[in-house]
Amino acid sequence: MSRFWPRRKDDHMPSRSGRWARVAPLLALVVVVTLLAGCGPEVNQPYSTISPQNPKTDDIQRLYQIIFWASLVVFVGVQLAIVYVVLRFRRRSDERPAQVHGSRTLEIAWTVIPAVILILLFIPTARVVFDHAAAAQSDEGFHVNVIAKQWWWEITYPNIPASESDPSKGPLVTANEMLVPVGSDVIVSLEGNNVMHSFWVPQLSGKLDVMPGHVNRLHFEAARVGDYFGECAEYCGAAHAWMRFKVKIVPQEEFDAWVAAWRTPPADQNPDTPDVVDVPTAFGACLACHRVNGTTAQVAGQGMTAISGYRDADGKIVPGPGPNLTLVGCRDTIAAGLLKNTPENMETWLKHTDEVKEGVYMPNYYKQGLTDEQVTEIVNYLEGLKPAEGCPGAGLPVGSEVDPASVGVIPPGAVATPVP
Amino acid sequence: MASIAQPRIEAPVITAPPVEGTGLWSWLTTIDHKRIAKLYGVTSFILFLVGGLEALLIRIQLARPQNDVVTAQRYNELFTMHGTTMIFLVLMPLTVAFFNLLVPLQIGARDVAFPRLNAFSYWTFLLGALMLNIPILFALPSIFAGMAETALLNLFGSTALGGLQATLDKLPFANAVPDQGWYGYAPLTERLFSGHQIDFWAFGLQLLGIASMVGAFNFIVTIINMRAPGMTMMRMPIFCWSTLVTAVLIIMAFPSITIALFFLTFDRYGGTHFFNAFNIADGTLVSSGGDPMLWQHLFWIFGHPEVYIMILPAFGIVSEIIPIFSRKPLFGYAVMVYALAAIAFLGFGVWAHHMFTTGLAATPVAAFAATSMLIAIPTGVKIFNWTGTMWGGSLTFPTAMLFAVGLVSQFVIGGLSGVMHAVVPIDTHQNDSYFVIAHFHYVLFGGTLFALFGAMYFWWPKIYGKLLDERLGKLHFWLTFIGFNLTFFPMHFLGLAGMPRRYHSYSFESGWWFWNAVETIGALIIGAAVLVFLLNILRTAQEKQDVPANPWDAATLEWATPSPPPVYNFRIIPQVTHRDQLWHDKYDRILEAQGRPDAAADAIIEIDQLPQSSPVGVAVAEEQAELGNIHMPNPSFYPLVAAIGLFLLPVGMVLNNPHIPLGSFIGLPVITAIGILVLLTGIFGWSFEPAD
Amino acid sequence: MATAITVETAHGEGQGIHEGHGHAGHPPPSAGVDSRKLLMWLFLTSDTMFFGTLIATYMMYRDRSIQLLTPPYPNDIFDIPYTSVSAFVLLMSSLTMVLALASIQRGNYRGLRIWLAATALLGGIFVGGQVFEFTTFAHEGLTLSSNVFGSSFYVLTGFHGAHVTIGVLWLVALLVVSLRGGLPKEKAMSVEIAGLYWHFVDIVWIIIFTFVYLVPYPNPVKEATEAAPAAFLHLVSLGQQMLAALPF
Amino acid sequence: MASNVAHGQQVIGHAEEEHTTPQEYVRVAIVLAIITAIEVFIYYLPSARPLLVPALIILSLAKFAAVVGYFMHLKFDNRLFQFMFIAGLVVSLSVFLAFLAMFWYSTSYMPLT
Repeated sequence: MSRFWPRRKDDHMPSRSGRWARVAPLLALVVVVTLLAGCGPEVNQPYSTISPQNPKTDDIQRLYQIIFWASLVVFVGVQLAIVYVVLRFRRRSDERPAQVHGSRTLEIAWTVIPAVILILLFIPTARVVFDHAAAAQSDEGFHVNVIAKQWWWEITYPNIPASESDPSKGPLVTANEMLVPVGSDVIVSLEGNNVMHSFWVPQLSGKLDVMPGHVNRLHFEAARVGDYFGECAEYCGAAHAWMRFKVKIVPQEEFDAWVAAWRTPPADQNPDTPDVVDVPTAFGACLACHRVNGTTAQVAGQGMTAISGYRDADGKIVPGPGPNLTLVGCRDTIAAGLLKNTPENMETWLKHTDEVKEGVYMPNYYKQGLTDEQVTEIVNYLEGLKPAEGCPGAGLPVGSEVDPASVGVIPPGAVATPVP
Repeated sequence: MASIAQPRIEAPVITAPPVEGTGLWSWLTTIDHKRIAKLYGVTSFILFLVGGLEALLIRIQLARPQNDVVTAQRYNELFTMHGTTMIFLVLMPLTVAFFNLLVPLQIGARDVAFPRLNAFSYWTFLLGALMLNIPILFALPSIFAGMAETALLNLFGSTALGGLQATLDKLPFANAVPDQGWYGYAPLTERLFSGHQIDFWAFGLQLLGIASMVGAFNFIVTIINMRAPGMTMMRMPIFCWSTLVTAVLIIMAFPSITIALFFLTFDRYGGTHFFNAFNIADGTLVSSGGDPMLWQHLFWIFGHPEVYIMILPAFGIVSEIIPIFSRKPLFGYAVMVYALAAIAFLGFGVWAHHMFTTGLAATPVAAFAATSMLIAIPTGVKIFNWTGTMWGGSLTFPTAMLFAVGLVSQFVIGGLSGVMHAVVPIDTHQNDSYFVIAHFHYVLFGGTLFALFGAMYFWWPKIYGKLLDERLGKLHFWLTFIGFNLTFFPMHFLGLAGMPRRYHSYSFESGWWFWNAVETIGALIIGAAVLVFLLNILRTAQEKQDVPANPWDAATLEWATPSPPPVYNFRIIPQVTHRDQLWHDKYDRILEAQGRPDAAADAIIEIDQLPQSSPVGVAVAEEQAELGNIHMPNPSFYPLVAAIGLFLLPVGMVLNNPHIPLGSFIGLPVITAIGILVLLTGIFGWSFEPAD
Repeated sequence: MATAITVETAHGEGQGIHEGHGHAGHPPPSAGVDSRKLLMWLFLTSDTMFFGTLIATYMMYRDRSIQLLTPPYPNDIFDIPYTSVSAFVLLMSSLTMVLALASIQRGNYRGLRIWLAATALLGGIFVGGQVFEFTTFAHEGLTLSSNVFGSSFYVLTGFHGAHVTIGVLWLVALLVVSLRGGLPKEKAMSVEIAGLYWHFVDIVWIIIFTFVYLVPYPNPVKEATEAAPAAFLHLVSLGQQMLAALPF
Repeated sequence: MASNVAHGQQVIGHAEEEHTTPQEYVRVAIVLAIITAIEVFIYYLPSARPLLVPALIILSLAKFAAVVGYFMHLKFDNRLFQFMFIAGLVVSLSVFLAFLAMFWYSTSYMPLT
């Protein structure tokens, strides 16, 4: 050991205590950071990238472990070398040290060794890249189309029609909460018609950007039942931070129940028109942008041709269609993950829209003359948009609370089939 | 403008060496590379303080969940301006300040190849910086007023400042701060989704691009063509090599963003759709055929070399400082040069690694992963060579050396996280998360900024003829080091915990609050460190010091000149025989005199080829100086005129903005026409003005 | 704009070895080349990226308007014989330029002026032709905003036209200086540098003429889907298969 | 100057310009004109269609090389210029070929339908 420790050679060198005084701040920092890291609070991290919840994120985790330990070795090695050099070769005399100009052997060694390490790293990387890309291009699996808006997510199930009897009604559409049956291979087609966004559910998959003009496909396995938190990861304007969503992986029967509930019209608000289900009159102002399945609220645009908002030639903001509100009473959050879905929050949202979520394209009709009673009517109506027997997929465990160790490969045959 | 033309005074035979003029006019017309270096340095240091202030505001906003110190819009403006400022207005020009100061001195020249072009670079840079920063300077009062209002209300329940923020918000420009992020991804920058603030950014960057490119041309010519006799390329100080490679990167990388910004301007004003996949026609959405991917490709074809443009000069600086305080020559000089060239060349082949999550096909992704890993090799080689330089040396640790060793140690962290990003599946998690923020701050702060601080401590005598205080310097270093790690290391944890960048706020349930609070404390420590540095500058400025030519016993030619160097740098142009010339003169000659056989190769040295530092050389120099044939080029006013003309061209377009009173009234054509006129005056005056 | 500045400001600076600045303090250029000529070559090197970006963008959007079925299409717009004449004119201006240089190097000032004037004239004809071409195309419905073909075509050829225009102004300035006797044989470098710029503008047009005008476009509707280069795709998939065949 | 010799480089005056005479310039220009004519001719030749693109690429590169080599003197000029310009071309070509390959290879582009 003593060979590696600098030895006292003459009186020019600083005393040992003096040397320690110099190293002390560095050591103190190391201690502080280590302590902080060790004693950091045990918080629930629903967006954690290192608690994989399906085989795909498991792949990534394995790669991460390889490179993490490799990096740690290099990091510790280089830092120790620097500390050693700094302590060992301090100036002790005025004598000039040997004037070494270089070493061919060393140069070759520290070129070739990293190259070999990197090649070893590249091979598993490329394999995972190609595997994941191939999986996303598959036509099998459970397809979901996601259209990212400013600043919410429109979720469409292309293989699940909105109406069993009338195919012209198009696919089932919801917003900000994606339900998928457990065991399915989910293939998400990401589309956008405004600015860039990025779709990211850290526990289920890496992120993939929503690139206007392109359709990007992302694959993940719905391996375990649970609530998984997603977020927009590409800067997209004022409310970028409040563009969150959830992937709810539910048992097949709950998923079926949810689809059935979605297709069931809500209770009629107007007994005078028995053939159609009317929305309450106060909700009339909302019709331009919102749809509720099975009711007269069907005029708002949705899909790729509907843009959530933009600026016209004079720079004025033109609001556009918003989320489909069918079964909104069942959603955990409103305003794209900003507020918990409670009547009080819904009222706050309606009365203080742009203060709650800066930049939002939804107009504040309360400021433009909607009365308190009308707001209450809308709140009651929206909160009532849920099946009487309770919401399917409610009360799931939060994804990060599931034991990562128990994540396995999907058993063959467990792949869900879409509801006809 | 005709009055500008001054009659040429026939200079009489000069009998004394030229001296520098004084006064404002001499600064406006200066073409002396050392003065231009000072101008660059002071300007970018002030902008560093502005960018740092923006960073502090960002950190204060993020100190706790759902904080409302600034609004989302202001937050977006702050991070955009912080990024743009630190990259284009601090790190780049601060390195350019050192290029200007050192390159002519290190290669033994009296100035750069095109001194007036050099002045033009600076003025264009200054005006570009102005265009970028005018809006935020008008917005900062409103931000501070808002903070004061909130503080008064929360602490004392007082509304004494009521309405101040709202009033200040109405200032012209205050609502036109660029807010699209430093890489301005389309289509957010398009007219459909953003207002006029993008123009300040786009045109500001165009001006900065011109300044950088003109400067880069100048430095390449200078290094290739102005070296002192005997200074072969492989005898050149490594800092000059890093300058050369950086300049090559600049001239090859900037055209791409120049064109991209032109495309953007055409998109915003010309009705084209280069970056817009969709367009609103008669109220409906239609495909326009454009592609937002194009912006990303063009931006990163520039943007990745830009990263090396910022870090390679830092490598050069560290490669100069470490040998001096190890009293050993740089380990593996030739390999270090090749590594620089390799990094530069590979730097053009890795741009798509910024786009791994954009939906590129698997094959290009794998290819770019490979090149991105490859580039780690020459970078690693440099780290090892620095360690090799220190190994077996006789190390001392003044502040400059502390910062240099700090770079070697901190850059490793940034380098390793960089390799992690090359592993694509991991990058799909880390891209656009705080992990990336941690990565590039370790590279640009722990790398470039550490090197620049080290360079300031090291070369301060060559700038101001004084040495910065070492006690305060060490305090500065340790505060910076601790604050830096406390701020940026936890960002790795936040990235792993899934916190995306550019979130103006976050909820408690996300679990991110703890490390964010720690980071804010770290940022405040960095702020304190900067204050210590300012104090150091002020104290040093008041002191009277007599610094010798070579206080550090350094080896390169700039230390053969007095501190600070005279306007003509060298009385006679030195004759170079060795890489570490001054060490050779000081130490090896003694050995030669003792009859060492290995000295035979350069034993025959003509007296007039001696470097100025050697005793004989000085005598010869004084003799020659008496002959009075040092001739320096005249100061010129035209670079400034030309730069102002260039600046005026886009001003009309930028001012044509509903947020700016009178803006649309003055209108575009008038100012642009004035700009063209001024520009032509500058160019013609310049062309027909005698060079010296 | 960067172009204009760099080129013009390079004028009259540096330690031109022909200009007789034989100050004892100035060592000879260490690379043995004229600084201003070096500057021009560097500028041209950088300009390869400038035009590289423009041409690559055009190539990328080349067939997209046809795929999207948004007319006007290049096939309907381009007038190949007309543009061929333009291209020929610019090509010949390179000859006159090099003859102007040869003249000044031999001290033939009359020749210099004639050839400079001829070059500027040919350049002027080219720019005029381009203006006429643009107006014709605009008449046929192709504008900056009509489709991405229009956008990328006009911006690419427009930037080239701006380069030519600057070149013409530069040549005219040289001609004026020469007529006033300010361009002796020792200043041949000024002409040589202008020539380098001029020839570069010419070679850019050689590329544009081939890849923008001559390389054929797919037919709307019929060939629209066959635009991707199949051989390249094949090559890429080959690499993919090789990687997949690795034993580990 | 002794220093020049030490440099191993000589300051070159006008010596290199003598490599090419005006007659040769005219000859090069005639070749260029002929190549242009061939380009336009094969453009109109239906039977040349399959080989048109490679032929055009080769012909335009020949023109490019002729102008750079003879009119711009690169063939005879300082090796520094040759190195610089060719290196620049190589970087620029490789960057933009890779760039174009990524677009041509991209399958995800999808216009609004």
